Order: sequence, then structure tokens, then C-alpha cells
Amino acid sequence: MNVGLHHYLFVSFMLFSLGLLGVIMRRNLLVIYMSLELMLNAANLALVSFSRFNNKLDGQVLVFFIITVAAAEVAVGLALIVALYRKRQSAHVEDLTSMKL
Amino acid sequence: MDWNFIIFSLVKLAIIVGVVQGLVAYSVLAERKISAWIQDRVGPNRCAPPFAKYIPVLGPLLTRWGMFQPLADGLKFMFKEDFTPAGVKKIYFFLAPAIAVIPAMLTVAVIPFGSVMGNQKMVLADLNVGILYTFGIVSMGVYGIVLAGYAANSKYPMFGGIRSSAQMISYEIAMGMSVIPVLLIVGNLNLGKIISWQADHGWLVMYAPIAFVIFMVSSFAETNRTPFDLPEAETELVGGYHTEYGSMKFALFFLAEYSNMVSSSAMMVTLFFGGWTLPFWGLDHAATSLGMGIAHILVFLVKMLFFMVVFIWVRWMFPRFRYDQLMDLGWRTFLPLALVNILITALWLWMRS
Amino acid sequence: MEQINNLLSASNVTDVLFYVFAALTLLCAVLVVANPFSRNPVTSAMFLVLTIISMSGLFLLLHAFFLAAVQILVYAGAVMVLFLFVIMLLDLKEEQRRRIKFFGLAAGLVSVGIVVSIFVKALASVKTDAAPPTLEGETYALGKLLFTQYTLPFEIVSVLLLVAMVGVILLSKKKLE
Amino acid sequence: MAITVDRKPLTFWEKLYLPAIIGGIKVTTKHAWNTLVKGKVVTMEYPEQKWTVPDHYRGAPYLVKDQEGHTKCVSCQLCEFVCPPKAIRITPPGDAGAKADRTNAEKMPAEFEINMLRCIYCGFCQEVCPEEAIFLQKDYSLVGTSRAEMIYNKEKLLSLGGVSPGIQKWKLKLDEAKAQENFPVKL
Repeated sequence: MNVGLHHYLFVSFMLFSLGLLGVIMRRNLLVIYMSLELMLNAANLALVSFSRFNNKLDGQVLVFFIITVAAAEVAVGLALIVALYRKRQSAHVEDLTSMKL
Repeated sequence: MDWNFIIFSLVKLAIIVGVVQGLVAYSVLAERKISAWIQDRVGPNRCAPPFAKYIPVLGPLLTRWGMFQPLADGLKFMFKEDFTPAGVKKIYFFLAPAIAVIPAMLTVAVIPFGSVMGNQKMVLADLNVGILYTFGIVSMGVYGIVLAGYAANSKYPMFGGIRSSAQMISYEIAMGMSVIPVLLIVGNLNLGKIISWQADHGWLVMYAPIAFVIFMVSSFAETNRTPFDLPEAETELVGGYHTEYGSMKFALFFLAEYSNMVSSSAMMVTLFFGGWTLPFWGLDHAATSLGMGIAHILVFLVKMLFFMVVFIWVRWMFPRFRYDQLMDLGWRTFLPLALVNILITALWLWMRS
Repeated sequence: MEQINNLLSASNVTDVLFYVFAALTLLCAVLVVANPFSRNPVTSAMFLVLTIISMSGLFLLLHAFFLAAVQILVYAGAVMVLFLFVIMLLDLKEEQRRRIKFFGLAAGLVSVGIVVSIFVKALASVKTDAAPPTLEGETYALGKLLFTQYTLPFEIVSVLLLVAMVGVILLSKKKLE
Repeated sequence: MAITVDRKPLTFWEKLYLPAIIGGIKVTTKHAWNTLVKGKVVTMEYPEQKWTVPDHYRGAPYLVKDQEGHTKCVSCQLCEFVCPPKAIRITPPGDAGAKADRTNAEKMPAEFEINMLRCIYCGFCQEVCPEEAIFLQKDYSLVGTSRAEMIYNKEKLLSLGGVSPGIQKWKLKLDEAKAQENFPVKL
């Protein structure tokens, strides 16, 4: 039995749904953020496997960009979380429901 | 992938791990000896089994130079009580030393430590992305320290962990940037190719001296060695991340630090000093005989030992940087310098082509 | 001997490795999201690191060597260290177990269900009898593509990084003067 | 009010770190050369080479004998009283115990113990002793394999202490007595 595209896609899908589940279920802002990373990684995996099985490098270029953007996003997001924590002393989403700081 | 490949890989693996461990053990001794000489002392010179002094020529050397000291140190570490302080986060407390050691040992896998012996290449994994692999593994080295600091559940280790994570991320950038001129000049990420390029064109340290300086200083910072040993600063953090550790777990941190030293010296030799080649005596081409193969390995070891001595020497020569000075040096000196270096190298290459 | 050599043939080994890495990835991802033993954010972060490492193993199996290295270098080496740094800086306690709200649970299940349906539909259209792939994720080819066809996105991403950097510095200042 | 210390701005060469690095190399190399080649070391190899103790060194306290080999201690217990860490323990002879082995003293201790693990070498016992029977001598490395072994008894202290050189506290009085020829004790 050879491992083909659909195997990789299945793993990618599982990762994505796990990430989604994490975003919805968990309450800790940082863990939610990690789940988001998980979803991004699932997309990466799908793109790399598409690129491999279609014999085109464009997917990998896209993954490169995703990684870069994810790094920037994490930096900004974590800075936001730290700023929020300084104000509210909590990183729990249910304590952060009001729009006013 | 066949039988031969697996067997030879396992043999090479065993030899490399053995040699690195031996180097680590004896570099601890060298550290103590060199520090002693610099400070007008004698250093360890007692440790010897009773029969050692009856060996004809080597006897006095073995006893007077403390050649059995690493053995004694190892035994001491193993037989000390393995103490777990109350209130630590147990799982991470046990995992952290292992996590520290693994990346330190993994880096050696891609380094070509010799040319060929028979039909076997003297490198464990001849990766096409050798340098990137090394940087990836090196960047994992911070986890051991951070987790150790976190697990100890005490202030000083925590400070050590936080400091080390910030320091390592900062210097990784300077380190990565400093290598780019080398990659531009050679045009390949494979460490074996870089060495063969140097055999043809001369050592890269002559083409990219600034890159070498930045790389060397950054690798001091990455291995937490003395001008930048803030994560474990004894005088301010009472040992930093390994304050709460003892016995074999502490020894593992020691092992990780010295293995990191070994692998970064090996990287410096490979990237900037021609790896296993020497420009004379016909040592700059792949070996044709067994003797040549061994000579190549010896050349590599000698070059590496030189950098190990430099590592140790620097520790006893310079005082520790302050934290803001460290960050200042990393971000405001080395990063722009590395960028300018890349630009100049690119311009130079463009002019030549 | 012959049998063992057959067993070790390249395609077999990669298949086995795929299952190993895929299982590791999914197991660690489950432990990131829903760890029954601990709700400590550090544990989640460490399992995410493991997920990323095993995913870079999958990238290697897909011959994307450069991306595998970058994945470890950027994600495991920098991003996750940043996460750990923030967790340690904020000294987060374990997440309290609060009662799961029915609405949240229902919404979660519905959205996961939608994703499942999309996935099933997508998977049905995947060609399984494609020609054996020959593509290699070499650094050289990738770099060439990046600097010829994708120069504009590349530059935009670099500007994005700069903007992010400035933004983070602004955000992490204690007081805005 | 916080005091701000003026710092001179670094000169160009200081900013470059290079002279400092070269200076460091010079100093360390010089020391290493001196140690390795010239063999100048500041440390001693202890069990073989020993430190010559200065005259006024205060090492372990031992009991001394007088010129005739008699115990000088008269079991007055002043040293036991004054000892800050309570390292000295004296058992007086009691009514039935042995009297002094010298003629001009009434008694001597039945047992005299110094716990060398407790002793802090302060020298109070030497200072307080009216008979000049205890002296801090030059031993500084006392070792034993058990705690019990580190409690030195009278025999051990006397044998380690040796004969007190040149000090005979009662000599003057003896001479005076001899001169008056009414000294009560026969010599």
C-alpha cells in the first residue's frame, strides 16, 4: 500500500479540525493561539503535499510565506496578549469579554 | 537503503558519539587545567589509580596531568544522591536535562569530519540543507534551559530561563545572518560541498572574516559560554537554570554545554577553516588510501581542538557582559554588521560575475 | 537476507515513516488541544513543539527539505520559544475547569461538522492514481522561484515583517507618550 | 535621592573592544607561560609541601607538661567555663581521685577532653589558664574517621602538647622561697 496524496490530506484535515476544536473549546488565550498555529500548520502540510504530488514548487513558496506571516502574527499577537494581561491580570477569554479596556 | 548502509551508519554513529563524549570529558579537564595555568595554579594533578605511576614512560604524565580526573568526575556524578527538591514540576524537571542534551548531540550528525575511508564518506548524514539543519537543531537547544528554569519553580532558575530564551533568539539571528555571505560565495548549503569549495579556492575565513567573527561571538552566546553566560551567571543567579539540579541531571547540563562547544567548534572549522583539508601535503583532496583518510580526520580534530581551547581560553579572559550590553551587542552591532557584510559580499560577487 | 533487504526498500521505509510521523503529529496535536492529564499552557506549548517537529518529518518525506528545516528553525526554534517566554513572563496558572457552555459546544461541533463535509467532498475529487512524483524541494529551485516569479509577495512580506516589528515595539512599551 | 555617577563616554578604541581583547590575551598568556614554562605557581601541593606556620599562629589547643614531665593542669576548670563553644570538658579527680603528680599542686584532672569539632581556636583557654597548662599550638589539620575520634582525651592532649618550653610559672616564687628557706614543700 503506497502512501499518496489523500493520506497526507487526511492528516492535514485532522490537524485542522483539532485546531478548530481547540480554538472553540479552550479558554486560555495562549492555548487558543497555539491552536491557531496548529490550523496554519495543517494548511502548510496540505500545501506541501499538493506541491509534491502536482510536481510544482508554488505550494512550497506559499508555505514559505505562511511561515513568515505566522511568525509576524505570533509576535504581534503575543505582544497584544501581554498588553492585555497587564491591564486585566488574566489571559482567560471569559474575563476579557468587555470591549472597553 | 540496504544492510551495508545501516551497519556502517551505526558504526559511525557509535564512534562519533564515543569521540564526542570523550572530547567532552577531557575538555572539562582542559578547562580546569587552562584556568589553573592562567591563574598561576597547577590544576588537577592527583587523580590516578595506584598502578598508573608504574607505567614506564607515560606514568608521570598520567599521574601528574590528572588524566583520570574525568573518570573520577563521572563516577562522582553517578554516585551522588539524585535529589529532587520539593515543589518542582516533576515531569519537566526530569525531562529538561535530556532535552538539553539531545540537540547538543544531534548537531554533530551533519558535520563531515573526514573525507573518505574505503568507500565510506566520513559524515553521518550528507544533507543538502546541512547548515539549515544545524541552525534548526541549535535553535532547539534553548528548550532544555527554559524548561529547567521553569520546572525548578524558583526565582533564579526562572530568571536564567527567561534570559536564555531571549539571548538565544537574539543571537540566532546574528548567527544566521553571518553565515549568509558564506552561502553566497559557495552557492551551496551542503557542508561537504562547502569544504570542497574551500579546498579549491582557499579557506573562507579569508573571504569573509567579519562573518567569522560574528559567527564565533554568536556561538559563544549560543553555547552560554562566558562573555555571555548570563543564563547561568554564578555570581548573580547562583547558577541560573541549573541551580536546583544535582548529581547526574546536573552532569547532563554540563554534557550539553560542552557538546555544544564541540559542535560549534566543528561548525567553525567546517565553515571557515576548510574542514578536514589542509592546503599542503596533498591533503586537500578526498583520500585515496586509508592513511590519508586517518590523516584527514586528525587534521579536523586538531583544528577543532584549537577552537575548543579558544572557547576555554576566552572564558578565563573576559568578564561577563551586562544584560543590556549583551542585547545591545547582538541587535545594534552584530545584526547591522552582518547585514552590511551580506550586502558587500553580494556586491563583490556581482562585480566579479 | 533478501527479505530483509526487500523490507528495507525505500518505498516501504517511507511508508512506515509516514505512519509513524502522522501518528506522532496527530497524537501530539490532540495533547495540545485536549490534554486529559494537565491543563498547563507549558505542556500545550511543548506538545505543539513536538507536533511541529514530527510535521517537519512529514515535510522531509514529501522531499521539502528546505521547508522542513525552516519549519523547525522558525516555528520550533523561535515562535514556540516566544510562546514559552510569554507564558513564563505572565506566570500563567493552570487553566480552571469551567463548565462547558452548551452553545459553545454546539457551535464547535457544527463547525467541525462543516469542515468534515467540505473535506469529504474534497477528498472524493483527489486523484489517487497520479504519476509518481519527482519533485524535489531543493533550496536552489525554491529560492529561484521566490526571487523571480514571487518577488512582489516576497517584498510585501518583508514590509509586513517590518510593520509587525514596529507594532510589537509600540505595543510592548509600558506607557505611550 | 539617587546619585547618578558620570560615566566617561567610551573612546573609539574602547568601543571597538579590540585593544581590550589583545590586552586580555597578553595577560592570560603571560600568566600561563609563567606557570607552564617557568613553573611559577602561587599554590602549594598540600600534603607534600606544607605551609610554615607563623609564630603567633593559633592552632589546636593542647595540654603541656612542665620540664619534669608533670601535668601542669590543676583542674581549676576556668578554661571549661570560658570556652565559647563549650568544647572543653574537665572531670575533676574528686575526693578519692589521684592527686597531682607534681609536688607544688593539689590536684590534676581525672579526665580532660577537648572536642576538636567544636573548638574554634579562639585562644581564650590559653589566656585564662593560671597555670599556663594549655597552649594553642600549630596543628591546623585535624582529621579523624569518626566524631568520637575527634574528642581528644587527656593522654592524647598531653602527648601532642609536649613539654612547655621555657615557661615555669612558679620558678620565681620557688627562688624566693628557697632564699627564705621556709618553702613548705620539699623538692
